[in-house]
Amino acid sequence: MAAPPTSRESGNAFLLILLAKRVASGLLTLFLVSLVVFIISGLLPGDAAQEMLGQSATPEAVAALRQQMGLDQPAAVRFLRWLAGLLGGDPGFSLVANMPVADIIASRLPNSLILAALSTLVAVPLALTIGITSAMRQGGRLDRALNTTTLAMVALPEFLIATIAVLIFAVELRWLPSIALVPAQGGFLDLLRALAMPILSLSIIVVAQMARMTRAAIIAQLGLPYVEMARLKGVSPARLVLVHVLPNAIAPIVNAMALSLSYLLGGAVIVETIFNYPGLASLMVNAVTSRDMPLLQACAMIFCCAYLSLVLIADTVAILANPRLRNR
Amino acid sequence: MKPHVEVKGLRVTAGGKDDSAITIVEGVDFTIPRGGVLALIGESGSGKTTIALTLMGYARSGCRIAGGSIRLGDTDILGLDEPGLAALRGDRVAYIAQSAAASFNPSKRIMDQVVEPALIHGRMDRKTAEAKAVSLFKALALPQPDSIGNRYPHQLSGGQLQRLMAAMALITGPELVILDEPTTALDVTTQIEVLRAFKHAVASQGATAIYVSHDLAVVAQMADQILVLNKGRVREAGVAAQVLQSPTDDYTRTLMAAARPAPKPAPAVPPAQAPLLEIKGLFAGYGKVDNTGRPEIPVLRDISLSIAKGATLGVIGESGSGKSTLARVVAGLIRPASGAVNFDGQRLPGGLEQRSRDQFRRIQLVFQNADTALNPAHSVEEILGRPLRFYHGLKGAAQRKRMAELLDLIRLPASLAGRACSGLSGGQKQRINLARALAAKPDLILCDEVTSALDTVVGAAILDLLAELRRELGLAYMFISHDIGTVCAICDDIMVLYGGTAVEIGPRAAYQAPPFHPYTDLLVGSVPELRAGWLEEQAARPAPPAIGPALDGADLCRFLPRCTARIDGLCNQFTPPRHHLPGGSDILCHHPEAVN
Amino acid sequence: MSAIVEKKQAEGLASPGWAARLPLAGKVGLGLVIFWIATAIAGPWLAPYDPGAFAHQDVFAGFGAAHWLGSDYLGRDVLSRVLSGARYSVGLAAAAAIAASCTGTGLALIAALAPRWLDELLSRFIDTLISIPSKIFALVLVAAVGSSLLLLFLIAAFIYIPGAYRIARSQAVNLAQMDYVQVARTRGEKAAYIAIREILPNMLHPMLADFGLRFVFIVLLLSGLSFLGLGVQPPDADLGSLVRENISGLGEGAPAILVPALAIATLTVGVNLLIDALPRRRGSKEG
Amino acid sequence: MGLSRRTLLTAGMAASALPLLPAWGQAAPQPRTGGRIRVAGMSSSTADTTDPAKGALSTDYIRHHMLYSGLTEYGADLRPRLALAEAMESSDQITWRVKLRDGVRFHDGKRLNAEDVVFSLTRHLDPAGGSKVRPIASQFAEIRATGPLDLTITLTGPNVDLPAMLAQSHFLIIAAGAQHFSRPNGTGPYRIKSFVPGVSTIVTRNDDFWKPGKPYLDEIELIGIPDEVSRVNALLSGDVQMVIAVNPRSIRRIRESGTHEMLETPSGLYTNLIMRVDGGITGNPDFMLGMKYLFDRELVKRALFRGSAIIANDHPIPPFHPFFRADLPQRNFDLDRAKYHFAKAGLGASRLPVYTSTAAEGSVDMGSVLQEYGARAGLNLAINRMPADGYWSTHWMKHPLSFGNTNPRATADLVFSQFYKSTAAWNETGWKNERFDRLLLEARATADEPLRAQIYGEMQEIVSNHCGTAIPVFINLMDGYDKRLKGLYPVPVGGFMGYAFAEHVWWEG
Repeated sequence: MAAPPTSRESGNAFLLILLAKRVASGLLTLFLVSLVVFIISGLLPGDAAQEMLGQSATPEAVAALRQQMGLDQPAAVRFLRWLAGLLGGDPGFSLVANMPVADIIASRLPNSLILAALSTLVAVPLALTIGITSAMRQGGRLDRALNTTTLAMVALPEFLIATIAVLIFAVELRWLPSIALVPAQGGFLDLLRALAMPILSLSIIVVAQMARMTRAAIIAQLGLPYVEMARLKGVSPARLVLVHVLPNAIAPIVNAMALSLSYLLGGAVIVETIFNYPGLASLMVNAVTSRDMPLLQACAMIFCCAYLSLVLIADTVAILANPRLRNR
Repeated sequence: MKPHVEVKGLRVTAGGKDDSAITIVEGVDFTIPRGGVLALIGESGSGKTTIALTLMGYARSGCRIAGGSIRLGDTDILGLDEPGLAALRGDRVAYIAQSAAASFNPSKRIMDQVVEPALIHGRMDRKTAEAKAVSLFKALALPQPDSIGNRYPHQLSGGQLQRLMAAMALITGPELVILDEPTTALDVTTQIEVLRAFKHAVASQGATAIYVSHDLAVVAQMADQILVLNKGRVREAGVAAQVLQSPTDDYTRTLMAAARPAPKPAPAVPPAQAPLLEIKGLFAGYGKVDNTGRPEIPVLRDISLSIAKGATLGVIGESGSGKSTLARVVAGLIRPASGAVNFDGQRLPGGLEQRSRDQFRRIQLVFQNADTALNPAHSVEEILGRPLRFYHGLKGAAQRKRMAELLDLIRLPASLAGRACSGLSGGQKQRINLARALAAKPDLILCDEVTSALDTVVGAAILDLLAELRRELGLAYMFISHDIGTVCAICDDIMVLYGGTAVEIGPRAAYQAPPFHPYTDLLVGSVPELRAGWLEEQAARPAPPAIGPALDGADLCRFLPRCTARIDGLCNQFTPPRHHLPGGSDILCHHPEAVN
Repeated sequence: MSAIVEKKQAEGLASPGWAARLPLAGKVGLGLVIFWIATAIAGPWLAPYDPGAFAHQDVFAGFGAAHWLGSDYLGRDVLSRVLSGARYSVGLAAAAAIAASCTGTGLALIAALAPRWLDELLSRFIDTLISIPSKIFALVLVAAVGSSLLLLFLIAAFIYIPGAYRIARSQAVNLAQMDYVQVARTRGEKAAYIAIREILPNMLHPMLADFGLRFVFIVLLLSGLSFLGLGVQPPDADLGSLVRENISGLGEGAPAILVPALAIATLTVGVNLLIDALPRRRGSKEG
Repeated sequence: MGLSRRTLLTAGMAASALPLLPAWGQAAPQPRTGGRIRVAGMSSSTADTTDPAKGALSTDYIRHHMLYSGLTEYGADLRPRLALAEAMESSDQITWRVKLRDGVRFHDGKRLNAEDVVFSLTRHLDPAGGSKVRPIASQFAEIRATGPLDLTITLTGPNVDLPAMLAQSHFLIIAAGAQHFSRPNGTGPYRIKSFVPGVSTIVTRNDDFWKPGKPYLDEIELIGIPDEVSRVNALLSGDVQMVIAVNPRSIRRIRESGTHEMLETPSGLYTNLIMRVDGGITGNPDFMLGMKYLFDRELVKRALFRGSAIIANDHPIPPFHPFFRADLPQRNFDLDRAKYHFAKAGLGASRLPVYTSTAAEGSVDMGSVLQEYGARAGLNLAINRMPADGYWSTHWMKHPLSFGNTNPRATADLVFSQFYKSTAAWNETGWKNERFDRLLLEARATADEPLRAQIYGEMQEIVSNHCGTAIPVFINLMDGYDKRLKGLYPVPVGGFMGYAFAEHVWWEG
């Protein structure tokens, strides 16, 4: 069915409607997440009070602390209270650190974002290059080599990769710090140096999948008539892929990237632990072990938002890249 | 003087370098004088496209040019290396692909794509290139030549894209142009325009051309030499007129025969039969339905028809006329917005859910493209077995027996049953597709363009088959097609759809001679005849007379914008009435005595 | 030309000796997979020592005659531990991956054929699961309900259902538009038949390819869990846990860590090489 | 000056039982001032605190000892020394008179007085205060200021070990009325510079620290690196100068580096198998003995701890402890006796689950060892490794067979009364031994060293033979440090010199 050609405005309108829809369903998802988190965290043994007192928890001490923390109220009440607070823009108060959750998050979120952003800057171009190259050499030696390497990379446990990196670059060569000590002040370069290895490890982890997706998406296009047409126009291979194919293959690629990149925030637990990087993921693990529900919830919310917005960005890019949708 | 293009002993193989490779083109020689037009004729698999592409030193993946020589001017094309070929392609030799819709990059503006050859071959700078493009657009009679370049492919019609592709091919002023079935995907009414544009443009450039087609009538208009191909070998070669008038090769003769299917004798339908299928005031489309029963985006408007038991109704119209939608409504895939669909006296539920298994059984839908209509994961056995079990509870031996009968019915060997259908040829698939419908023992088969995707010869065979089945089983058909020739060949009654309205409906005979509805007239007049010079004879149609603004809101004639017989103050003001023509058909038009 | 190609495809997996026609990479993959399956099954019997036995005086011993692959951080026999650990990485991971792929595909089919609202609801729920970081999710679940083998399996499967679902759904939604599905509908077929007989067979290959990656991820998740102190119960350990528990031997390049790492790599790469090389089955194209 | 005559006297005895270690002050060459170091603790989380009472983890103790001082402090010999207290004496071990050092200032310049001490000690009694030592503090009957620098502490019962007890980090002295600890205000060697829970603590030298000449370093950054491998790598790559809790398996690498050394501290830290009396067969005395004989202590020492441990004898008093009973026969791995006892206990083939966790150091591997040898003695053990998360609240002491882990306690009394007294909150095995309980109180009441040694000796025997706790080894505390870091010596109550290294060490680089 041929879409009737119409003006650009309606295209933007279409985008806006999509955005609106997404935000709406996003809110629903967020609520579900908070509910799920709350329910499963309800299954966890012990609570904040018990964890705080740890080994030294005697019943009456725990009871007293519970009471003081307001943990003695029924779960539903606590959840609703928290939800109300959140709607009022207040993510709550961390019982364990006894400071506002917002403050804790504020101290960690930037770190995570920086790490994720830098890793993205490394991983995405790398993935594209690998994917495109092997797509152009489809079935060739180089293609197979890249394929296997990326697979092996994704197959090795990340803590192994990270530790090897540390042994080589930090312990042996002493080029880079073994733990990511974010310099309080100091320029971008110091930051890069401090984060070099976390970035390296994270990139290695996410690159493989993105590269494979890119390859697949491009190969899918290479079979289409317009590609043959371009060849018959005398277009060079490089131009063919970059100018003709890529814009059409971008949708699935960005979609895969959205998924992989959302891993950079929440999936970084191990990397954060190994490089002792104060990021959100380890914070969330922390919140779990210390039973700090408001904090746990806040982290979950953030990761969910990150994921949703990444997917949204992906869709938007896909739409912008496709004139059919752009001015629908 | 030596010919401009010279091909000797051309051989193309597929599947590897070793002897496992099979030959798909063998010992083809031909020459074309400068400025001449050579037509390559054959069915799919005849290797015509493969040969055409070799002139750009190009072989599709899996194939390679294994032998022979190709000379263009003073260049030995097979002697060129990749960069050499890249320099040649799109510059000295240009290609116009079969489906322009698929061959344009969907995500780039037309202009960028049209001027690309000129730019990458460094012929001219962007400015001059765009100027040249616009002039070509004009020459090719494209609407809004100055702005059309800013459009995207999906915003343009097939005919426009095909012409734009020609512009893209001609922008570098190539010495050889290859046209690969350039009008096959188009409606006849557009085809004639495009052919005219091509012929003029190519001639004015003095380029040599190779015209690849399976349609002799079209070739007759374009070529001065013809090469008839079959299974990669030359069957007959010669001057166009000679090949067309007195073909020496019998394969050529079969092609000619198939090109114009003879009318099939209709079985004597007992008169005054209660209609099998009866549609009254049908509206269908997309979006929500208003209180008057009109959908937001109407596709079918006020359709009424009836098919008697064993009768055949042909539905003809160009793409977007709603003919397929009609079939889907009857099949239950699309709910009608309003109007009644009665089957064998009783009302058919709109949706699938409410229909009884027997109703499902008695109405079968056969799709145009057997490749997508047959599940690639299933074997012939599974495909035919399912309806047998589903409708008639046939299992084991009984099922096998019936399956053999079916295969026999569609003239296929019973041994085929075990095969996966991805292994079958186009014709075989279409027969299986048909057999699946027959397996249900239906009363009515909805045939949606069942022959359009097939080669003429194969298509003709399927038509014969349909006619025979009809005689043997007393089936009724709703036969949907864009080709009036095919429809006339098999149908008792014909309905002409335009923009979702039935502009004309009447017995086959009524379509043999005017008067017609203006659109029918255009349709009939656009079918090329199998003789050279026909195209020239068809005087370019006059532009529609100027009329005042159309009264919006009113339910006007859908053909108004293209109609050359439109009457100001009438057609643009009032809903067209239904007239009965002496020929026996009813038309929807303001003209009491329609055009002739 | 496409005729031959099609013929090859048509024969596909069905005909015998397809293995012989695999490309080299595929053969290598097949070999590795067979090897590891064999190890997973026969491993415990082949193991020269009890995987829990403190068979070696020294820890992180190198390759040797008595202990071919040396000893681990407690002086246990690495070979024996790898042999018996393979069970978990192969068996558990494969089982979980299969469960995830099947469930995901099933849900996707439902979503593709079900009314809009159900599709929407499912997709929202799946989004919910995806957006919770898998390792942390696993951590919470294990902390909440302990870590038995069955549980690990369930958790791993559960965590990777969403991914499988996304892929499967996009596939199913496209296939649901195909003509042959329309034909089946006009034949009066029930949704279940359409899903299973018409759509499913045509999503098999993409889902297989996806399964390969899922498998890798689950092997990874297991080792990741062992990093967080969860996972298979001692003295047994899956390959990932073996790498983890011997990580301090990395500095001295002990086989105790190199071997399991190598094992993981070969296993996962093998699976994917094989799957990538499997003959595809598509609808034929115009010639 | 020092402790009051009587207790000073008591402190004098049995000093011979000490490992040959220098006491602070005698630390060899002349310390040099200046320099900045970064040290890595074991843990860091948002639960990190600067409130001594809430200190939960070693990293907290270290942080608190940087910022605060206590009335007393530990020496290398496990005996209390006076710190903020100038004198501390009691005749009946119930009523203690404490005189505070004069002229001590808090970081904010306020002078230390009795009120601060009263506040610091009494607040532990508030149930909602979340104090970790409330059970111990419950001995305080009354704490009263008797002058600007004088106070009396009245106990509910006699306890000669009060000075030692008060040396724990939880009892460090804070300014009266301190509520929230965002700007901690103590009398310790360092002032807070920045504190980000779960990330780092940076402290700078407190120039008017009450110990003359101390501390030496300009600045210390304390971070937590939970992952041991990362911790060691950080040390070897020079990113940190000292790390706590090094895995014995990493010692080789650290020593081989040439630039780093180990500080090995023998301690009372132990991981024990807990057999509940109320756990069915685990309550059977023969079963208990069988399990104790089943422990291949040599193997545990060699394989699990690479030799950095001391063989234990199923009671919580380490050999270097003043009251260690040397003549108690050492129990060794003896499969036959194990079998014999199991037979007597009427052990069935049923599978006994053992709950272990990384939370209790080495328990997972100890479990594996027991399972391995148990199989030979016809004992069918199933190891359940539980997540460290929630282990103490849900599994520890909650199953017939589980593992516990007890940090070094400064005095025999503390460990006995917290873990073995029948009424103790963490009476792990749930046993009840009147004689033992009576002896515990006697020991508290007597100031006479030999008598106490005798009493504690008998208690060790009772636990070793009749209590359902199997203690294979005492685990040495292993700290790794850069050789340029000087002034370190082991203090058996904990790593990093009993967590109090900050004021003693200096940097030569």
